[in-house]
Amino acid sequence: MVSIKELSKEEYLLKGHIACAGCGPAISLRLLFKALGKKVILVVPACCSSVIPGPYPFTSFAVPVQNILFEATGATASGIVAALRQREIRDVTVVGWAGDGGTFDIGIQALSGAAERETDFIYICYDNEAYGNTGVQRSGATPYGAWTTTTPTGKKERKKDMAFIMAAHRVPYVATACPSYPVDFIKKIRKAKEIRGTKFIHILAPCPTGWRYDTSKTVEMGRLAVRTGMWTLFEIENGKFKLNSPSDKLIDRTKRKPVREYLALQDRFRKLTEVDIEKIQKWVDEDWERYRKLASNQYV
Amino acid sequence: MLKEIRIHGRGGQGSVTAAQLLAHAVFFEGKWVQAFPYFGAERRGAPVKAFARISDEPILVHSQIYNPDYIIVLDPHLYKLVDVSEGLKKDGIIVMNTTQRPEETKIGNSRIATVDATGIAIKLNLLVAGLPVVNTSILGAFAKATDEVKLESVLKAIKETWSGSTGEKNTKAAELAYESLTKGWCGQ
Amino acid sequence: MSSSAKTRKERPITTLSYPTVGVDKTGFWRTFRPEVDYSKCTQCTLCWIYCPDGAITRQEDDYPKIDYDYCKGCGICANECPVKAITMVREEE
Amino acid sequence: MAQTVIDTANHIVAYAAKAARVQVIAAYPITPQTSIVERIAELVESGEFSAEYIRVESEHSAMAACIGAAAAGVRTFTATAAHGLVLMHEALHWASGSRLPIVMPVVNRTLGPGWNIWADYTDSMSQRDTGWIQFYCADNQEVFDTIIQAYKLCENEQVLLPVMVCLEAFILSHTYMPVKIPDQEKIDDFLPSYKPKWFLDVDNPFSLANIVSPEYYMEFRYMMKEAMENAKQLIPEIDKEYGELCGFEHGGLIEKYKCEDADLILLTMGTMGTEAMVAVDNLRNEGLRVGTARVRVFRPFPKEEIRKLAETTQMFAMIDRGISFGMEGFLAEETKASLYDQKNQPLTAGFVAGLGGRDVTFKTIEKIAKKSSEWMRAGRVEKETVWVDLKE
Repeated sequence: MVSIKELSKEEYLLKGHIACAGCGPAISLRLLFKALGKKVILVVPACCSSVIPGPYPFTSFAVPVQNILFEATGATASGIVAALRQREIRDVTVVGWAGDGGTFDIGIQALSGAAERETDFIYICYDNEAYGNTGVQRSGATPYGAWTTTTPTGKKERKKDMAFIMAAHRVPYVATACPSYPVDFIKKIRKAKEIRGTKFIHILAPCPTGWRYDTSKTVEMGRLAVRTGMWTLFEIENGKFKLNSPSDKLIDRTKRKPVREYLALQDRFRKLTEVDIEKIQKWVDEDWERYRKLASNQYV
Repeated sequence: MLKEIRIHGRGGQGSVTAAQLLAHAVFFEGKWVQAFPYFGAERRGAPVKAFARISDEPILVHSQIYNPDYIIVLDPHLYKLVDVSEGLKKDGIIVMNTTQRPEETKIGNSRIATVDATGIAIKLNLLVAGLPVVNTSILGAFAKATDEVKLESVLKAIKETWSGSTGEKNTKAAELAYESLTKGWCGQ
Repeated sequence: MSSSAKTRKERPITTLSYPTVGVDKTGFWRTFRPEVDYSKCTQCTLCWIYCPDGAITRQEDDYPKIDYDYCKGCGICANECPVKAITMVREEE
Repeated sequence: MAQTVIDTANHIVAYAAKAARVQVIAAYPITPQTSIVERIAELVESGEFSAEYIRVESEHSAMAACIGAAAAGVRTFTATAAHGLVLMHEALHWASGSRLPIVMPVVNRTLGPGWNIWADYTDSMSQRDTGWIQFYCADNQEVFDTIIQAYKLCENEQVLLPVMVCLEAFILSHTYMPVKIPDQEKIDDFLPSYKPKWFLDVDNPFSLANIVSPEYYMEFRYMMKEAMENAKQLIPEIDKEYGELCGFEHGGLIEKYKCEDADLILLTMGTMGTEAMVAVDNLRNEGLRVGTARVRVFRPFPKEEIRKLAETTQMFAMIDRGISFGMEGFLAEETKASLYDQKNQPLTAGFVAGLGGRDVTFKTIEKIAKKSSEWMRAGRVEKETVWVDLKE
């Protein structure tokens, strides 16, 4: 079991980093290091996390980091994994740490290739649902209806279902997580570390700058995403689907808060019409119908 | 005559917008203008700079500004982190958002005009994503402190940028700053 | 943290950066600061785990200690504290 | 024991990678490089070659994987051609800027459209500004030797820049020639195992390639410029040292043939270099004092050596298997640039020949030489650039 008080006090994302105040991805980075400690090599493409640690000659990361091209996380990780094998180093975990743009859009090819090659690494997508680093442009992970600087009247398409795309690669482990649930978050990363092959973890990392809510609400926003069913905590282990708490108690529609409660707190959804909100609620309910079936027969 | 202005602020405080607005306002008075940010990866909260040039002739230089005639400081704490007065011309003026009086400020010795732009923003409930908006009020203060631009040009620029209640609130803030500005000398 | 360039000799031949606490004095970013009322605090350490900046250290007795050199004043700790022991106060100058 | 094999340059590349004790290969197949990666796969899977071969899903990923592997401290290799090389362009800059000693044979194939799988230097020449060192080989022996020399060169702390070893599609890649493979012990003496000064290491954590402001960027680029100049000094020394140890030298930066007393020197590259030797012999029999200088290294460009040649000749004829649109042939324009402001300025004439795999025989080269010497005698070059054997 993981309890917060047992976690090490060591920090590998050092104080003084320049993430925006209230940054969800920054919390997620701290939790990543709480889970894995120092024996990690990070592969970071162009994204917020290539700016958060600050400029040369300093960095706020206290683990080795290879910053790399936007579309290459999966490929560069493969190179490092092969090199470590050649150097017979077995106790270091290679972690791809990429934003949603670098995962859903420009980097999906390298990720898919690495997964198909059963590369032994953990690929973590911290998803703040837009190209946050360059000022919040729309990505394949931006939800329907959300404002971004490139979708001023709200995105017209739905968010890509990345976890199931990766499950279709038959990778041994896929999981979703959220820093608002740190114990679940850390358990999944530690589980992934013990599994051989490509592990994909999709984190919803709320972002005050991009979602337009008050910086103090980041953790609350993640909780609300889960409580309304907009974000679901689950694992797909060797094709077997399993809901995690508290999502496992939300199959019954009445247990889920209406999506309106989540959407209303974020200015990026300010221009949603009633029709949009109903559409989003319908899609969430349809997803949950799928989760219910999967949870019962368990095979994706 | 070419005048150069450097604006210090934090990511999200609207330093670049301040430079743009200032250029817009001065343009109304028939002058040549230029406004540009310091090109860097601004992060909300991190120190940033923006620049403006105003002149009676076409402006030909595009390099950075090293010896400004005026310095605008949007954030009251920045001077502890960044040498905001670096390169200021001898008789240059600093316009700073602070609750301190000119002589209480500790930014070397130069002319300084102070105004509590944050206080004005909070009083008028002029906030964006929780951050007090200070870039419009500070331009009202700039007009009074330097006479390089008239207040009504600043108000016109604001109105053309934001319509309706946002425009109203921001023009009110600029007027309040114009009236409540205090001129004096830095306290060393 | 002065960022003076190292002398040419030591400078690496490519952008190679070493881990450093305080890349930026982010304590200056605040408009509001969290204040802890230790009489209410139940040492649950939630504020510590949720702080994006690791600016809250967990002391021996699990009481939180806020490092104001680096706290950005985001307010997450105050929002998440189950017993409302942390309140946000406007930063004076 | 040294042994001579008769094989295609592509297979020779695979044996060179094995001889260089490469540890990680990341490559994507592309005509006409394919049989390199096929042979490597056989060597790796037969256990003869104890390297990790990552079958990446694109050339962009091939170079990205090499960057990861090299940064993690192992000897790294890939190979590509034409569209594969230009797809790597972004990653080529990242590799050289990271100062990683990656060696990459490039099977020179032209760029479409239309689809054309045959030889010319359009691909590698379009990458001459990426900070990669570029060798151009004339035969399979040179291909083998240059790959070994390339690792010695790029792992030298004075250099630490990645290297392209270029060889023409089909004319070399698929042509069988005898190649002497030196003893492995000799190669190991010449090329000790790779000991990087810095690499990704959890016990000495640092970040590679994070943001660098205008305040620091330019100095890093200056160091790369210095590294290129260091390479220009080291290449001839390494070629000589390899020759003494393993028996073959290839002319250092420029391989000269009968240039000492030549009025006209044909500047050539790759297989055209040896073809030109035959033309030179024939022309010498006809009383024409002509020589050929094969530019073996294009980056760093050997301008000092070109200037030295200019001291003893009246005219250069530069033969380019490529064209920089809007200007001239690559070799032509850089040769002229090297001669500008120099005391000795021989006449120069540029010739574009053999694009897209069109055959360039010694007869063609003789025609070029005769036209050049006609202009030399007249003291005036009529056409700055001539496209050879162009259909009307």
